[in-house]
Amino acid sequence: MAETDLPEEESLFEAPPLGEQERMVEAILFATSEPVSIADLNARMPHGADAVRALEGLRKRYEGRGVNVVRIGEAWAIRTAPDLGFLMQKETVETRKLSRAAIETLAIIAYHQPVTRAEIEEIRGVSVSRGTVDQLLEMEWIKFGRRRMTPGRPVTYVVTPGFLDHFGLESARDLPGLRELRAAGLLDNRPRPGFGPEERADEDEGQPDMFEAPPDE
Amino acid sequence: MAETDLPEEESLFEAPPLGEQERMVEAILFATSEPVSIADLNARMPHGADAVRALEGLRKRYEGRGVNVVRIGEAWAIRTAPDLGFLMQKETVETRKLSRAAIETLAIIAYHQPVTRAEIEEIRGVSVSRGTVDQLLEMEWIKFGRRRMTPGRPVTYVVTPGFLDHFGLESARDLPGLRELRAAGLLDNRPRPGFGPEERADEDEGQPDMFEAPPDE
Amino acid sequence: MAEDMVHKVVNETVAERLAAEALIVDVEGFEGPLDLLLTLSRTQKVDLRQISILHLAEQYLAFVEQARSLRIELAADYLVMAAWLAFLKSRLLLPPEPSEDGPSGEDLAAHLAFQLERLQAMRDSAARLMARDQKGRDFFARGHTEQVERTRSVTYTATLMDLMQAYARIRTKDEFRPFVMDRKNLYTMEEALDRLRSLVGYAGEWTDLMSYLPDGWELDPMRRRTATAATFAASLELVKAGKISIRQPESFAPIQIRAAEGRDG
Repeated sequence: MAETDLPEEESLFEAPPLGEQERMVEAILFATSEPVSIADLNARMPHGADAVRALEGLRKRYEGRGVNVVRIGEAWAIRTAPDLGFLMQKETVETRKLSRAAIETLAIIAYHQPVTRAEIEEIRGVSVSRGTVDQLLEMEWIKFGRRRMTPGRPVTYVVTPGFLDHFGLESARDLPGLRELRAAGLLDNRPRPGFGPEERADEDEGQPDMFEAPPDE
Repeated sequence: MAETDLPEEESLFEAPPLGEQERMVEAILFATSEPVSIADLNARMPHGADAVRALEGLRKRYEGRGVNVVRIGEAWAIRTAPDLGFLMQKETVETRKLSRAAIETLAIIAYHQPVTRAEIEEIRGVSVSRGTVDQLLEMEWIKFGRRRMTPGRPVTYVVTPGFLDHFGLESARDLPGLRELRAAGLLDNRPRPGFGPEERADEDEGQPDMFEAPPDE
Repeated sequence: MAEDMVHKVVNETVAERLAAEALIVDVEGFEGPLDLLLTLSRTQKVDLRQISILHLAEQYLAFVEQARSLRIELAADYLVMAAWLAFLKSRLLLPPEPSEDGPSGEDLAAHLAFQLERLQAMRDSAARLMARDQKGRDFFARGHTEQVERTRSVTYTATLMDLMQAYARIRTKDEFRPFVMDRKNLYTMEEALDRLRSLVGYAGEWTDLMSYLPDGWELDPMRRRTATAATFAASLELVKAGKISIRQPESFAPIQIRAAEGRDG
């Protein structure tokens, strides 16, 4: 567009209003990964625009905000306000693989939910430590489901939306079934008979009463 | 995460003033290029902060500016104003040209989601190549949805938050012309006369081969 | 979309060329029979809702005929569609046989019209979608992203594959399973010793070892087994300590114990 090298006042094309120039500088500084020099700004903006004035206005506008317009050497950039640096610290966290006990417990809950602790132990063939369940609860991958309407009214566990989100599932029903696991070579034997999730809702060590069954979702 | 139901003023820790919360949200959104969910914002801000309210204020503040606060599904991001795209040639990344088949398939998934491959083929009247779907999956514009509760339990496809982000949509409900299409009945799954919705694949009275259900995946 | 299709001149003679021009010959340019039908329907120059399906069927059949005469090979699905349209045409033209059931010609025609309208609507929608402002072309994300500082907090993660493998492992019997005592059904030797010690002092006469099993444990086979083993082991322990005597009259006969003579037990 800017085909002429004429000085501003003689330009045939009128420069955009200052407010518009500020918007332009704002967008360029936002989208560019490196700080941008005045010369670069002027080159990218329409003919007649004045990056220095627009920058000055923009800098004032961002004073005291969560991000500021800052000068870095001969160039300009938008950066987080220094006092908010603490917000940028929490994010990275060390990730570790879940223990085998935890992943097995989680898998059983996902496939058999709602499931009681006694049922989990029956399926795993070993007892489930309190810590394993607590860890999964704390990660918000499992939560308490309805109590089973059987003697002792044991609590059940179900998976959470956070679990589905992590594993990219729309619902727990989308987990591959045993047949598909077998087809994928992950499973060889036939399931043990008599494993209906409802069939053995009886023995449980009685869940602590402090866990109230949450309303159904 | 606002884990308590206590009113703000009863919290042991006083939440920062709303203006301060706005600064925080502003800083976090500026620092990341991906949309940030409300839950993430609340998790990173001090206890008692209310990201939703802060976002509302921030969004207003950026109305008409060079960058805007936009909603993408359940998350939020800052994006440059679309009218300033011409300034950004430098930043433009050449995106792969999508084939006509891919574009149509994408549109069908967006407007009919969740939709099975057989339904896409029924609408287009041709079979959908594996490569087309793979390409859209790889671009992370579509993903697997719930399985359909019909015989064979076919997988369905839905669009992703990345799709919404790319096309500047708040949600799939904001697709252009969606309401009109629905009102015109063009999004109905209308079975062929004389064919129940389920038995379509086996009856064969003049049924062109191209409409046959593909093998399940 | 049909506009940018290549119109291929296939033949040399004027007559044939004229005939060819009446049709869009390049089948390669079509995405299936429905797409071809949609293109043909445009020649009727009416709204898709007003389209004459009968006329459209005739156009399609004429197209297929023409393609044949030009020795253009048509994919099978085009021929299947032709057969179906010929059937539809006959249904539309002939009065329905009273004995015949199944959908009427009108129903089938209406559905085809619906399919065409729906395909057109999706094409239009796709075009509108692609005409939207797009990220990286019309609007942009943050170019500079801030490194988030590393703080030591541990989060645990797992993949879907881990989950499925774990489940498959559990449901597979031949997998190694850590040895764990079944505590509820286990009677330990310590327990048996305690019990025997307190009871055996009263056993002046030979008594069956099995009578020393804890109450109730003799009913369940698994519990009886563990209680028997523990009690037997405990009895040997007490023999070793000189507290009791033990005997078995013959193989597989009941084992008997009694308090050792001359001892305080």
